[in-house]
Amino acid sequence: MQFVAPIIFLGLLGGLYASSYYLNLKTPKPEGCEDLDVSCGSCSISSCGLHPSNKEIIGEVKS
Amino acid sequence: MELFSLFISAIFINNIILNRFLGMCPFMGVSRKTSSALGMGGAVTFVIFFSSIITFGLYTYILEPFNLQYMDLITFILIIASFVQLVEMIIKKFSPSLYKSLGIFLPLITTNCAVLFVALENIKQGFNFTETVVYALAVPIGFTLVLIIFSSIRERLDIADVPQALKGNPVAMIVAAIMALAFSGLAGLV
Amino acid sequence: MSLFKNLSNGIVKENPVFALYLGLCSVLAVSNSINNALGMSVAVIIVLTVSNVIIAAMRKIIPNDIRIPVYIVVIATLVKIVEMLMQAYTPELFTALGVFIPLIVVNCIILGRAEAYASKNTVGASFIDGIGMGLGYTAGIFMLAAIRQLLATGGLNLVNPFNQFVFFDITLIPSEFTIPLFAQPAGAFITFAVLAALLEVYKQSGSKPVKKGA
Amino acid sequence: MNHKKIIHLTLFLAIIASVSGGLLSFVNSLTAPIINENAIAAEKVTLKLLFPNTDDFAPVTDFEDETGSILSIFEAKGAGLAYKVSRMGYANPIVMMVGISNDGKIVGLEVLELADTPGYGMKVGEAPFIDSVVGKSTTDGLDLISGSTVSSTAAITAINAARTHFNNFKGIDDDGSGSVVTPPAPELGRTILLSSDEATSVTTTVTNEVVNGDEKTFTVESNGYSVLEGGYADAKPNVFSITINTVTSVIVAIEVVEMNDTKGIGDKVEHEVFLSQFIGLELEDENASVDIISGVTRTSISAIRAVMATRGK
Repeated sequence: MQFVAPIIFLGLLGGLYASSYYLNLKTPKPEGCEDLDVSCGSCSISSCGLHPSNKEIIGEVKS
Repeated sequence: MELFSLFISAIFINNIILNRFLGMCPFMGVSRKTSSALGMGGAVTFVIFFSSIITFGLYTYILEPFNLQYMDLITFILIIASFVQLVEMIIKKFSPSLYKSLGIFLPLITTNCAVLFVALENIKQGFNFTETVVYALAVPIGFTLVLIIFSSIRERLDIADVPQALKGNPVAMIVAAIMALAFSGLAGLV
Repeated sequence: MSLFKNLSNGIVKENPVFALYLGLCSVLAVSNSINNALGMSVAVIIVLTVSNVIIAAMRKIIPNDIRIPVYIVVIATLVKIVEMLMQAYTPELFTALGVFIPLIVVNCIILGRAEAYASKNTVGASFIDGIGMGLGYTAGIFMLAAIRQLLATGGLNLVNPFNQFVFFDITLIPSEFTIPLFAQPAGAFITFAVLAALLEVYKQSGSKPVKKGA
Repeated sequence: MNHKKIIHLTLFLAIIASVSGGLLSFVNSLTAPIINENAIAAEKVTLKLLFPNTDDFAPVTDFEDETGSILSIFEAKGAGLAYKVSRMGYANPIVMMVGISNDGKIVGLEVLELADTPGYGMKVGEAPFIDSVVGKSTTDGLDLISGSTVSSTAAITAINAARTHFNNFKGIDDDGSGSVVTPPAPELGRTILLSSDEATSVTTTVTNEVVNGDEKTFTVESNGYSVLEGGYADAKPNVFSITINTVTSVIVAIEVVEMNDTKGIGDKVEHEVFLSQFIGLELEDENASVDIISGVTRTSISAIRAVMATRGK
């Protein structure tokens, strides 16, 4: 039925994105690069990984 | 001949930043130093190039035959985002030096308008594979070119005495306006 | 904070367009005519409010580690639905806005608000915030579009996208005094810079935040 | 990194995504028909121009077209097919709608988008070109417009793409003559007297003479553009074969044996519109004259010189 194909297809893609996102989150940064400052100014795109508000999740990685 | 004119027009004439206003978010944010601009340009080129090929293949071999064209947006977004995450993970794991120069920009690119635009434009223009590859190479080159020029100007702006109200981003906008004027002069190139 | 304060805050002090420089991609590109600007604003408001509500409703069950992917999926679905509806019911507006409707997905405002506000507040507050931010976006893009269209074509017109009924079509500047530059990209940058600077001056002057846009 | 967490996260987003997939396909099933109608309604205005007495049009969705010029096809029930075609013109894409009736005739050509160089490219949108196309069958040749070759080639390639599809669709075998694009008749410009010194000043050598009855056929080498102007090392003269009636010294026939001037320009001299002017001219007649092809002066004069070289032989 025409509804089944998109459901399965997007389910797979969603799962792929979640797992890759999580795996990437958990891989520690190479040493010596922890405090790399990208010198991107105080832009307010809070969804960008480098935004101060997201700093604390990446911080967890050190555990 | 058409490929060459497509290449030149994507870089100079309808440049993605100055003519289509895409990629403005990183454009305003990252371009403080030329080195970071170069890094950003490299990362964007890498991502746009490969994600365009992946999304083109996906669209022609999966979405079109199964008549799922309406799913283009969400599929492209998920594919681009997953691709960026995987690339960042690989760079983190295997090459710290590459991470230093390119990897740190990757989180910024996932939600970048330019990447999604190129993926959608390849389908909208009905490009075949070679045209997609050429377009996916030309657009980021245009992006990087403008970013580098802009960052070198901006380094000098910080030391110039700009009126208080215009400090920071407004004056950057005015510089972008002048650059847009200059680039529109190239219109008759092709 | 009183709802009104929150609303006016979204439009003036923290105007997403001119203060936070969010959503620049669509604002500059679509602000060539007030029809396009308003059409885009309505689409952004719908997506913004509905996504804020959904994310606020689900904020408890969304695992913290994959916050952003969930927001992206929710917003992408909403944008595609709005796009399909626009393609069906307002075809002219749909062709005019072109690629910028799908690009709402990566519009920094929506993802930003979802992340910064909706994920931490109740559904009601998120809804109001969505409206506030949406109106801030509308005020920003409308002003930009009005100035650009007025200077470039010398007139303003408003057309109902559903049945092409023309609300008004006025020409204020005779055509030989119009500056076509403002229809082109360079004009968009200049107008934006001037308006951003004005907002800066207004904020620094420290006067009471009277609602400017209304 | 515990695996339970990854599975939980992956499942969570997979569920969200599949719910959104279902939602999208549901909304799509509602809006798709309306979008389809919009598409036809937008085209209907043009379709009505092509097929005035039909109002039942249906889009043909799956079609093969490797040239990539066919954007969409609509079937006018009981009347024929309409092709929306587009090719890159000189500066911008040209979009047209070609109407072909069921009996293989082009019934109409509507130019939808055309923004090429004014004066040249725009000729594709003007009546002479459109009239030259309308009425032709799906296998006839189409004439380029001299002066706007790029835009008219683009237009003709687009129309041919529509015709090739139509032929396969209807099973008409196209013997290929149709897709041959006949070169346009060159425009004639200045008139030059055969006896003018301009025509006789440069050395021209007669390399061969054949006599049959009271006619003589000369093979003449006459320096053209590439020798006189181009100056390339290996530039060779053009070779003409001219038949003269020795009694009346009237030119009976003229033909280009070897054209060595620039391709695309020099070879316009081979067009019978230019050569036919020589037939019947009397060599000795002082005011016999011929119109040279505008923009192709050197090569045209090389032809006149070849003719004059046969005088008195």
